[in-house]
Amino acid sequence: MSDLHHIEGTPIFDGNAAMKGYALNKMCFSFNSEKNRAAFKADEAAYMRAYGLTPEQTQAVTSRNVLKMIEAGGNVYYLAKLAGIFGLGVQDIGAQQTGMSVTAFKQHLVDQGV
Amino acid sequence: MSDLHHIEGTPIFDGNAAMKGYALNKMCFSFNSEKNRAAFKADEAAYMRAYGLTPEQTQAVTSRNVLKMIEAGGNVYYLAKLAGIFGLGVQDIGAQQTGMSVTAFKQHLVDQGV
Amino acid sequence: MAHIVGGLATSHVPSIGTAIAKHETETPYWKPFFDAFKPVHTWLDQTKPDIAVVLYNDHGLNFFLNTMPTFALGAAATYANADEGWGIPVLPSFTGEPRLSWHLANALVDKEFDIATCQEMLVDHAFTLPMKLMFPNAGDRWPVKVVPVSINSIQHPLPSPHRCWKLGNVIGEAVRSWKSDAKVVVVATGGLSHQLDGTRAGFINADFDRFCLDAIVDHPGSLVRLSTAEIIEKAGSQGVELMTWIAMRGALPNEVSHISSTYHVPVSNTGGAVLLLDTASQPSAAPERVEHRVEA
Amino acid sequence: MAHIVGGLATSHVPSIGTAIAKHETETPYWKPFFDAFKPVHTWLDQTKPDIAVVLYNDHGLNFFLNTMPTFALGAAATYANADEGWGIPVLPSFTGEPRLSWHLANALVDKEFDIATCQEMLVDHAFTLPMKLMFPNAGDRWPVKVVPVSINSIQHPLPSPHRCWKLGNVIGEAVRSWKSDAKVVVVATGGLSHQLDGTRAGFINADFDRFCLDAIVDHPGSLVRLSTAEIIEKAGSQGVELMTWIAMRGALPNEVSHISSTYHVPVSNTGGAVLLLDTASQPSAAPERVEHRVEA
Ligand SMILES: [Fe+3]
Ligand SMILES: [Fe+3]
Repeated sequence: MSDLHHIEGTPIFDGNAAMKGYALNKMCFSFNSEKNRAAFKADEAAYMRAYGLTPEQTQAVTSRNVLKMIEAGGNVYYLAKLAGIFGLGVQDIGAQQTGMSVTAFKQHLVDQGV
Repeated sequence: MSDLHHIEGTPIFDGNAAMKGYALNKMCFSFNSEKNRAAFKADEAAYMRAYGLTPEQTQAVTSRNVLKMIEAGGNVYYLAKLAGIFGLGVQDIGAQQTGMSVTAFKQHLVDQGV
Repeated sequence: MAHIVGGLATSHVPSIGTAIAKHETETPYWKPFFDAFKPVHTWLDQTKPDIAVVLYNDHGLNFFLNTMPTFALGAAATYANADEGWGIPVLPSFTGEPRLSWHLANALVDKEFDIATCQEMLVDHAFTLPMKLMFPNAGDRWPVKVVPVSINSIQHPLPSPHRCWKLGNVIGEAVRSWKSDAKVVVVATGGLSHQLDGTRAGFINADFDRFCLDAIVDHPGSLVRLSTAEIIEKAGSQGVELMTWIAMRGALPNEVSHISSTYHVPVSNTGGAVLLLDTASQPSAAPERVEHRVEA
Repeated sequence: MAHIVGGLATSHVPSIGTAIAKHETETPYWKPFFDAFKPVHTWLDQTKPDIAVVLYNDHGLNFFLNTMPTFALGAAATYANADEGWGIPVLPSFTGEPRLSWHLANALVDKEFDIATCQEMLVDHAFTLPMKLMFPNAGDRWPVKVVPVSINSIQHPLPSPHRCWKLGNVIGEAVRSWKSDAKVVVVATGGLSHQLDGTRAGFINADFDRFCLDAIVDHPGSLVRLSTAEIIEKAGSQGVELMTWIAMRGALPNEVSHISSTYHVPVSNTGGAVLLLDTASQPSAAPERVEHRVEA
């Protein structure tokens, strides 16, 4: 029997994460709208304040650090909308989280198709 | 065993009603906001058009006829918000639907407490 | 482990809010209903619950037909009341207990309850007025944290009374297995018989309501076995709010002490009822039973 | 009575939309995945389904954490796609079949599934891209009506694979009891193995994916018995989208004909898979099985 909370390198978006992350996730959800994406780009700090992000969340977003965003309660489905604003796709954020170059990360994906 | 659809004088808000009533109910749900209530009062016809009410629904609202609103797919919980705009409480709409005077309707409520 | 100290069930009609706002609680029409809360206040003073798990039904404040959950479990840090469109005063916000919410969510999904979790949720008069009746002097600092659970009473198909009973069972077990020393009161709001719509509008069934007030204490099975259609036939289309009482009773142990009950007709269009149960295994005394009828 | 003609399962990653928009479907990276739909197109031309019941998972377009249903059943007349924030083209709206939606709602609530009914609902790439793959030349007139069913894959606790299987069982029975001569295809979208978050991001498990592609046909029990934790361990945190495949299989009869399957790694970060099952009791021929691996 696997334990949900002890799978190596695998964050679980459960109630504990949700309780921490609501403001950050709500901000990311707002990025379904082009107007909101533009407002964020125009003034990141003001936009984050308007959504009441915690200092930890603000710092994680400012530093573009996906693992820190997750630690601060972010869920990857919502964070992907934020990453899109930074021009980062799922392979870019995969590379960042694993500490690989994007080229190495893509090769890693291919290598698993055996 | 009672049959949901054959209880005397008792509309059931099921899928069939819901399919008919969506526009009307959505309009009524908007009346949780004072601004929307004011907009409706200012121009009923325009407000109903904006919500895409059917001719049957528009006619029922215009004539303040609760039974017709229900026939047109309205649900009483949402309709109560509309009735409030007209200054009608649950005893007024009860009287209207049963064809009693409000005084007689209130007496009817009291009489059942035996 | 957390401890369920008792269960409270009450009607929740909006005009209760108007009566409070207009200082009409001592009028002949309202006094018997508000008096029903005197034994409740005494009991709350004695038991001092920390948390209220409130089973109620939203009337179109937080939920609309675009997304209508069968069972909606609050998992927010705070719950605000808001304008419902008919002018009753907006009451102060409530503090949630999201750790208990998530403990309940885990237990419910594990037992195959397909809840919606709600990390932001407005609570309507069906939630706020019973709280005001329980804690009339709370001002803007409610003395309990809350976990709201809304049961769909608007859009058919509605969950069956038996499903609501089992929901209560799982909530009760889960509260009792929660690692906390919190004292929890389970509150049900809704009913009893009433009907707002159709040519039978104004229907009240005092005999059935009295049967409910007895049955819910000692033989809830006789209510749990009813179909939704039977409840509507006997208690009116909005009488389905009885589901909240059934779920509350399902969360309590089999043996309860019946502290008090009041039946007062009519409260607005409704058979007004208040019932208090204590989970102490030995009844302390005969329950206080009160019956009132508004004189024409 | 309505008839389920078959089941289709496919991955649904957003970059499929980008590949279509940028006319990259014939590149070596993408061609094998798009080619997987050739037998699907042949089959759709032959069977001509009227309605698609689509089991998928919303990724934060229609549902947010404020109200997150475990199972959300579409009951709308039309379903629009919309901006999801990452720039893939918005596809034309879909026509619903609300009469079937309500028939399913009644059956599901009767069998104690606590669904949320959704009379207005945006459908995201997980719904739209599989439709585009099935009907690449549809333009803005999709040749089927739809009933979307979204399974919560974001907020734990998630429904168990067993619960999703039973959901499929009830949907299948309900479709077969619906008074209509409609032909219905059940579509699952999601998976197979992938993980977007954490230091294990990029995890793909081709062995497990191949096991899934086999098991889902003939011995789905071996998938249904897995816990959510086991699926995440074997298939990555987003591998839970396998729940949609399990629910789809649950809606089909035990005996199915395996028409085709393709496995192609990677499609974006995902083990890309397409599987087509027909409910005709006798397999017409050996299934067409294709395996592809993107060369570095
Ligand atoms: Fe009510
Ligand atoms: Fe996905």
